[in-house]
Amino acid sequence: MADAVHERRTDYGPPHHDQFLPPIIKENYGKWKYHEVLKPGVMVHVSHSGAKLFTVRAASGRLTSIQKIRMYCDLADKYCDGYLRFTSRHNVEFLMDKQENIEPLIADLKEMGHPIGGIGNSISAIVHTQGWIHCHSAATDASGVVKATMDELIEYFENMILPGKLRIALACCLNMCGAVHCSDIAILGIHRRPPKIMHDKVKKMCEIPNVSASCPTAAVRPATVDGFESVEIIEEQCMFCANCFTVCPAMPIADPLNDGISIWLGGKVSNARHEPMFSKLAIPFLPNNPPRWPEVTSAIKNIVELWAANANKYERMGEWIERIGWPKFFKMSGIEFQKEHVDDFKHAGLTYKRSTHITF
Amino acid sequence: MADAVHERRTDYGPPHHDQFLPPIIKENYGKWKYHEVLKPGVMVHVSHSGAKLFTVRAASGRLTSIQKIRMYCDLADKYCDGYLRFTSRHNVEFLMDKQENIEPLIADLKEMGHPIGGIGNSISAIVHTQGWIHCHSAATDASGVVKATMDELIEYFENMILPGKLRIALACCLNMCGAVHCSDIAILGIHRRPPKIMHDKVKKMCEIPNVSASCPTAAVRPATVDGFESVEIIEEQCMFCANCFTVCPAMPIADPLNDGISIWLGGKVSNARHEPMFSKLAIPFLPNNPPRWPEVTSAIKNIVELWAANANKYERMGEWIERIGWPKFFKMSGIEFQKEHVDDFKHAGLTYKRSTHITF
Amino acid sequence: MADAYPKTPMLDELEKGKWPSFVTEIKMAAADNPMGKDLLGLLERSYREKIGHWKHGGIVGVMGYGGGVIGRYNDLPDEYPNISHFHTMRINQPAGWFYTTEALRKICDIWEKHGSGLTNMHGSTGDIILLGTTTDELEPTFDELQKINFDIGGSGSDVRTPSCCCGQARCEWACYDTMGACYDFTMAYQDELHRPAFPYKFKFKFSGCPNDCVASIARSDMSIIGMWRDDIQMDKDAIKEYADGGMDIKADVVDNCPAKCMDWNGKELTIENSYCRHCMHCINVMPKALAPGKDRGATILLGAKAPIVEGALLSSVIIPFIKMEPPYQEIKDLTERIWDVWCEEGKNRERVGEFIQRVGLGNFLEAIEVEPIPEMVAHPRENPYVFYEEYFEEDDGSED
Amino acid sequence: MADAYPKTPMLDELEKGKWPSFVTEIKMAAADNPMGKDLLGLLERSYREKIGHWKHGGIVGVMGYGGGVIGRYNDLPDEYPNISHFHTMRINQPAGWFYTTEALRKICDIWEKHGSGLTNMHGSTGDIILLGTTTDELEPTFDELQKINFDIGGSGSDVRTPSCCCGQARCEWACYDTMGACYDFTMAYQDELHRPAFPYKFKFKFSGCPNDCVASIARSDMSIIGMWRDDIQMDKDAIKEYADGGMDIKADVVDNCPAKCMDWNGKELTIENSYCRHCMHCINVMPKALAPGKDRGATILLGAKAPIVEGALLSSVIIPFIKMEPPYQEIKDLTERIWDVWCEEGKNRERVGEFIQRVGLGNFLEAIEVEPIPEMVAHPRENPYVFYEEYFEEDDGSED
Ligand code: SRM
Ligand code: SRM
Ligand code: SRM
Ligand code: SRM
Ligand code: SF4
Ligand code: SF4
Ligand code: SF4
Ligand code: SF4
Ligand code: SF4
Ligand code: SF4
Ligand code: SF4
Ligand code: SF4
Repeated sequence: MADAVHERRTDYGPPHHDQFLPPIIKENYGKWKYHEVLKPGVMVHVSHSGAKLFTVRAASGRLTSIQKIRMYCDLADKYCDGYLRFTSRHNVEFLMDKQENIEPLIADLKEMGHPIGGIGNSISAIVHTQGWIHCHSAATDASGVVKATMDELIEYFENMILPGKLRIALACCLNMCGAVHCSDIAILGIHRRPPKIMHDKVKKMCEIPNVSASCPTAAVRPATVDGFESVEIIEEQCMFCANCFTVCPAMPIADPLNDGISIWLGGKVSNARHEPMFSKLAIPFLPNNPPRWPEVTSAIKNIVELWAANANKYERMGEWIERIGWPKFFKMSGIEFQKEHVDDFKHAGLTYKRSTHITF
Repeated sequence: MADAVHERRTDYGPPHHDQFLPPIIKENYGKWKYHEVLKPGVMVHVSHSGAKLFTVRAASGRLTSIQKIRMYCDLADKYCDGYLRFTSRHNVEFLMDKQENIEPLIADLKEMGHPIGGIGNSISAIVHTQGWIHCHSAATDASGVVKATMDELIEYFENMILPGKLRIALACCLNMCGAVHCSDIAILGIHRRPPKIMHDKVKKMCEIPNVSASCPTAAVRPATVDGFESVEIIEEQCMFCANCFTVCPAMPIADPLNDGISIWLGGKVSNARHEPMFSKLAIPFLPNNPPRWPEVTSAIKNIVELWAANANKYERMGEWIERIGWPKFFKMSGIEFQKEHVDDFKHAGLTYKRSTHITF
Repeated sequence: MADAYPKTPMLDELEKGKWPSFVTEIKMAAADNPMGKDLLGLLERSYREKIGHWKHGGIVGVMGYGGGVIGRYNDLPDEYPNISHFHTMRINQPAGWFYTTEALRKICDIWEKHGSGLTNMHGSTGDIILLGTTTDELEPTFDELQKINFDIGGSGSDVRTPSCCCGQARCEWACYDTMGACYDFTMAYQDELHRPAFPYKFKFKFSGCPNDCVASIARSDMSIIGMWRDDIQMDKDAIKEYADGGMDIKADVVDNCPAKCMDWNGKELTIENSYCRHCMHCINVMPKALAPGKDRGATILLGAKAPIVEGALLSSVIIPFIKMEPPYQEIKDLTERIWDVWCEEGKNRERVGEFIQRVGLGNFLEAIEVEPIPEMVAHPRENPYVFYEEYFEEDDGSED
Repeated sequence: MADAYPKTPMLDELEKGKWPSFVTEIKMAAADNPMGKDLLGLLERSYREKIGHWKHGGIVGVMGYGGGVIGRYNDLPDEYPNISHFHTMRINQPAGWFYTTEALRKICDIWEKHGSGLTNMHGSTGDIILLGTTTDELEPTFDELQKINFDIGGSGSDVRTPSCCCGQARCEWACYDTMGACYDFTMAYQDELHRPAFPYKFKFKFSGCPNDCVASIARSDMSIIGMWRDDIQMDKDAIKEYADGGMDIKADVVDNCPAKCMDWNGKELTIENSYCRHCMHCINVMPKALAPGKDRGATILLGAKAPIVEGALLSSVIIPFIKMEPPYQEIKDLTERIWDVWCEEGKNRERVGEFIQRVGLGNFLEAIEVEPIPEMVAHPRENPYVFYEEYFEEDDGSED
């Protein structure tokens, strides 16, 4: 019962994690010796003390109802003494010291519709964003594209048959909340048409100098249109980043005819072997084709399979392409190379091919 | 005898090289099969026809008197049927089909003071520029520094005891006529004080708008000084490139107190193994100390010997440093790392260390 | 119950297939909650029209907090009145995303009563995202969250909710206590987290080793990544076991070492540790045989962000190695010096990484009183445009 | 004779040591020529004062030519009157720097009569540099050069004197006739070489293979580098000889292949040629056993230059492979299209490389009518700021 007169606190911060750690973790905190992947989605961590902690990782759609959370809780109560966690890629992990609980737990999870996997050399869940579920900025949906893509790639989540880890991320606009810029495969919602300006509203809703300043290419200039103090956009200078819209709601950029998806490849985050890398543009535009975005899912599947068939063991997407060279990749994948691939932003010159290291 | 009334021709171009090729080359043009380095400075090229062409490469100071050229000619007449050539690094090469001529030729060359070498895994002649011999822009001399440096490194010219080729170049100012920007070791003359402006002459000698426009950092601005239409320099924005001086002689930048030399490392041109690379700043400043620039020559010798002792076979300077990392290089060489090493020009951000690939 | 939902032929397609369906989740919530029903309707409409129906958010929030709530209104409120307001609350997750079922159930109960019943577990910054409620429900929700000790996370130009990998809780490679440090920093900067006062957002992420399982180097303004500086620990018997077990140590391990500092003679593995780049690869491949050294701490890096406005950045090294011991005073002092300089000189909406790019790393270091060291750069400058800061004058022997 | 020289205690130090001494050269010339003596005096003074004594050059030249002479005056003409003028003439060298002694002697004779008797063999662009004469002697010198068929080289905003490696004259790796091509281009562009009409200088350099022995990729606006596109030629017996001779083929060759496309099983060397990057390393190490393929031509690259103003550039690929057959029409057509666009839109003192950087490679390609291909880039863009050029309008089905 809400007590109306309890003291109102602020800034007390999150609950301390200690209270959420299962006893085996508390006892072996910082004492883990090694781990082994027992089978797809299942691993054991062994402590210097000899204790063994088993983890079962289950797929999550991230967008989760409280009903589903309660179902997870039921399972955690049944098999894991009431403990569970989520991962940095939004999967759910069940932690237990009883090896015999693994199989019944997996059976229950599968029954609930949650595949097991994502550990080791596999594809894990797609880090993603809000899309049409919640964001005003989206050039595509997030959850729908993710669902359709993961359905297509499910065998690579449930098995460990890839050369290395493959990380996919999706962001529904150039703000890149999914931080897709360093992913093996990035799915990026893009606009392709300059914002439409609601001239009667600009002055009321926005600070005109801020709006001009927000444009990375200085395409937005103050102007009086139809008698309204407003702004104009030099269309040839617009590259559709939507930064002006972020600053000024009177400049909507979303456009069903021209919004869509671009695909980026070869980024990574870990320092394993190669230093972290940004993803690079592979496919400049694919249409928004709900509900299952077949052009997107099949393009991704082709790329995954090309990599799987040709990369060396441990070679992430970007490491593989760097070894064989991008021309070779374009040839092998059949993706058409276009003007859009050629960088023209600040450091463009450094991306030109400044050697004769060429393949034929 | 000059004939005063002969027809004045222009644009006839250089003489065709055919007339300058020894018969063995003409006969085997495009038919060479392989070569072998017989000993330092001496190699043989073998043709598919079986013909053998011997080359002896002798050091040159590049600045050559006509007296010396005639001495070369005497030797070429004596041993090479009147043919010789120069290399892209300004050494002189004697070409012959008679193997027995090699030793007497070498003896004569040495007698003349021209060491033999520069072929294979050695240090060849230093590509360089005019310096105080002929250029108005010089921050240091060229020929003197080169002579002093090569005296110090002579054993590496006369022997093949290095891991790979080592190419040194010198430019006496940032115009970099020696194209030092891609050398294993680059010796670069630098100014460190803003130009002094001769306010009474600027307007007369120069186009003020061109002068302002010439400055990469926009440090030069039109200004009236002491009643003269002239320019002023915002000193904190000046990085001493001398581009304004190139455009306007009334802004001399050379300054005995502050001019000197910087040392750059790890560039390469060839595509062998690693793609071509730019040289990177190793030592921001060494004083001009004529006639023998001991600080410069000893710094270079130390670097050469560090590389020679630690690089793998075939590893050029830049490849070696890339493998071990620059922090390690600074540690091993004892060179102090300073603010000057940190890039702050256009693409500076890309030179920051964006990974945890760190050595201790 | 099913007929309570609006008709969603397109969304229904997304209930097919093996991956868990968000549509099913929404339907589960919608069964008890009118917000879910309207959300289904609106989303189906977006699918049909290929455009979102959310307006630019207004400023809504919870008393005493300057962030943590993302205001959201749809542009067809008459047709979808239950989600005419549909604000999101960002709730600071426990470090490492560990929960008891008890705590989770309490959150569910609150959200059942005060919100849509939909969540993201979790948002991509790491928060628990309570997805969708009305302005009126914000205070009551917070009121209940207080009682179960869950506080609000960041949004706007403030410290964002820090996050961390599970680290020593479950990982043998954690070079420091990521969860402890994450909690400590979160508590230390409650004010900065809850009251936006910076030029722009500032994110902390803590990873226990260079595998960087929270992507801190790509996604946080300050990345704290576990590191060791002594020799890699080796268990020779375990190496032998791997070899006997059929691992091709030359091909799988040695040839993939970016430092080329390993050797395998068929019997013995040797590492020239002074050249090791701490990439983790060899350790990743042979977890039973190799482990990070014993002298452990972290590397601190600065400045990662997404592309808007000046292009995406990765964090870059500011401290190659530092011991990680509470209260982490040296790192906090550094952080605060950085904030001071950035708040003073940073432009509006300029992330700290962009700020460094603009003023130059050298100048930035001077301002935050840190000496430049070679570990901070991939390589020294290539261009000769050096701003030497002093010169000799004729009349004095000293530098200007 | 020695006492005819001015006192040069500092320069004299540079007559010691094993490397050929330029001071000795100047003294040799000075023995017969007062210019040399004054040069010694002035240079000694520069050594003492640590500063040059040359003034910004004025415009001097030879009738009918807009370049090829670098005017030079010293700033102490009263003290060093013999070099008060000290202009340099750039003489177009024969391709590959091959000479007969007869030709060289004739040049010497001319320079004995009309100049300082000092030269650079050669300048760093490749010219024969006749170092130092007076304005009055320029025409007479040229007059005599005409008779021996040596013409003037480039300077200023024109085509600069092209240069090339010795190529097929002496090298087994030359993938085309560098000397022939260099001569052909030099002759084809005599007008452009002698009459500055560009925004800035334009350099051609021709190397016979990717070893690039004239540093064309670093030093020329158009770099023409030999290339093959079929398989590397292999002589199995010769490989065996190398192996028997003690070469560690795995360590020396295979492990250094940047494409990782070679394999050595202890007996046989295999190359996966479709991955070969044409770096030359394996061929360099085993010249008797390996050779470039038979389908030979060149890669054309654009845009190298020194740092002034926008930073140094390396050339980048514009044509990955082209057959090199006289009259090289396709390359010349391309060159002329490039010149047209650059002359039209380039800024004053903007090299073609800088021009491409400014307008963007994509736009530049469009202007010169070349299709973009992946070989032109090291990798596709990393930033999402794409200028899509068309969009659909509501009222039409077609693109705008
Ligand atoms: C659970 C989680 C941390 C957490 O606190 O939540 C985690 C846990 C582990 N990671 Fe990770 N990683 C987790 C996200 C990441 C991320 C971040 C991301 O994906 O956004 C990365 C960086 C990815 C990248 O580079 O783009 C990451 C890169 C690695 C790597 C390096 C792999 C590589 O070759 O590049 C390893 C080492 C390995 O797998 O050999 C690793 C290894 C591991 C180990 C084996 C560590 C251990 O001994 O416990 C853990 C299980 C491995 C697995 O999933 O295969 N983990 N790991 C995250 C699981 C996310 C998920 O649900 O899939
Ligand atoms: C004569 C000359 C060409 C000319 O027409 O003048 C020439 C001639 C040869 N070069 Fe070169 N190179 C010549 C300048 C260059 C340059 C340009 C420069 O130094 O400015 C380079 C690029 C340097 C760089 O990368 O910075 C160059 C990079 C090479 C390489 C690649 C070496 C590497 O590992 O990076 C080889 C291959 C080798 O040596 O294994 C090579 C190989 C050769 C061979 C073996 C080719 C052959 O079969 O004839 C010739 C003799 C080798 C030698 O000198 O060791 N040549 N060579 C030039 C001699 C200059 C001198 O006097 O020293
Ligand atoms: C909810 C979340 C996406 C998600 O579904 O998970 C999100 C959602 C929004 N982000 Fe974000 N960002 C979210 C994580 C990120 C991340 C990832 C991260 O933190 O690891 C990034 C990339 C890393 C970074 O910080 O650069 C990110 C980079 C942005 C940017 C670009 C910032 C930049 O400097 O480039 C913007 C635009 C802005 O700030 O102007 C942005 C703006 C937004 C706004 C507030 C839209 C706007 O323009 O005002 C979105 C609100 C959506 C909504 O209606 O709920 N969001 N945003 C993530 C926060 C959840 C959480 O608290 O856990
Ligand atoms: C003579 C020579 C140096 C030498 O001793 O060898 C030389 C000498 C001069 N160069 Fe150079 N450059 C010479 C080859 C180069 C090269 C190397 C090359 O061609 O391979 C470069 C670098 C490559 C390039 O073109 O970028 C070069 C890049 C420059 C620059 C910078 C140009 C740029 O775009 O960055 C300048 C300054 C300018 O043009 O404003 C310059 C300007 C000059 C001037 C004309 C000085 C000036 O500011 O007006 C020098 C005249 C010196 C004199 O008094 O004789 N010189 N210059 C070389 C020409 C000899 C020849 O014809 O064979
Ligand atoms: S990526 Fe863009 S559209 Fe998607 S949640 Fe972030 S700001 Fe919104
Ligand atoms: S969308 Fe981006 S590029 Fe286009 S006008 Fe707006 S801010 Fe400028
Ligand atoms: S590098 Fe500078 S000083 Fe030297 S010759 Fe060239 S322009 Fe003159
Ligand atoms: S020297 Fe260079 S930076 Fe300094 S004022 Fe002149 S042009 Fe500008
Ligand atoms: S970052 Fe390192 S310590 Fe943290 S979970 Fe990943 S592998 Fe373990
Ligand atoms: S951690 Fe990486 S760099 Fe260090 S030895 Fe292992 S593989 Fe090599
Ligand atoms: S560039 Fe190639 S062809 Fe020309 S000399 Fe050098 S190695 Fe021979
Ligand atoms: S030429 Fe270079 S890339 Fe090609 S096979 Fe030989 S070493 Fe490898």
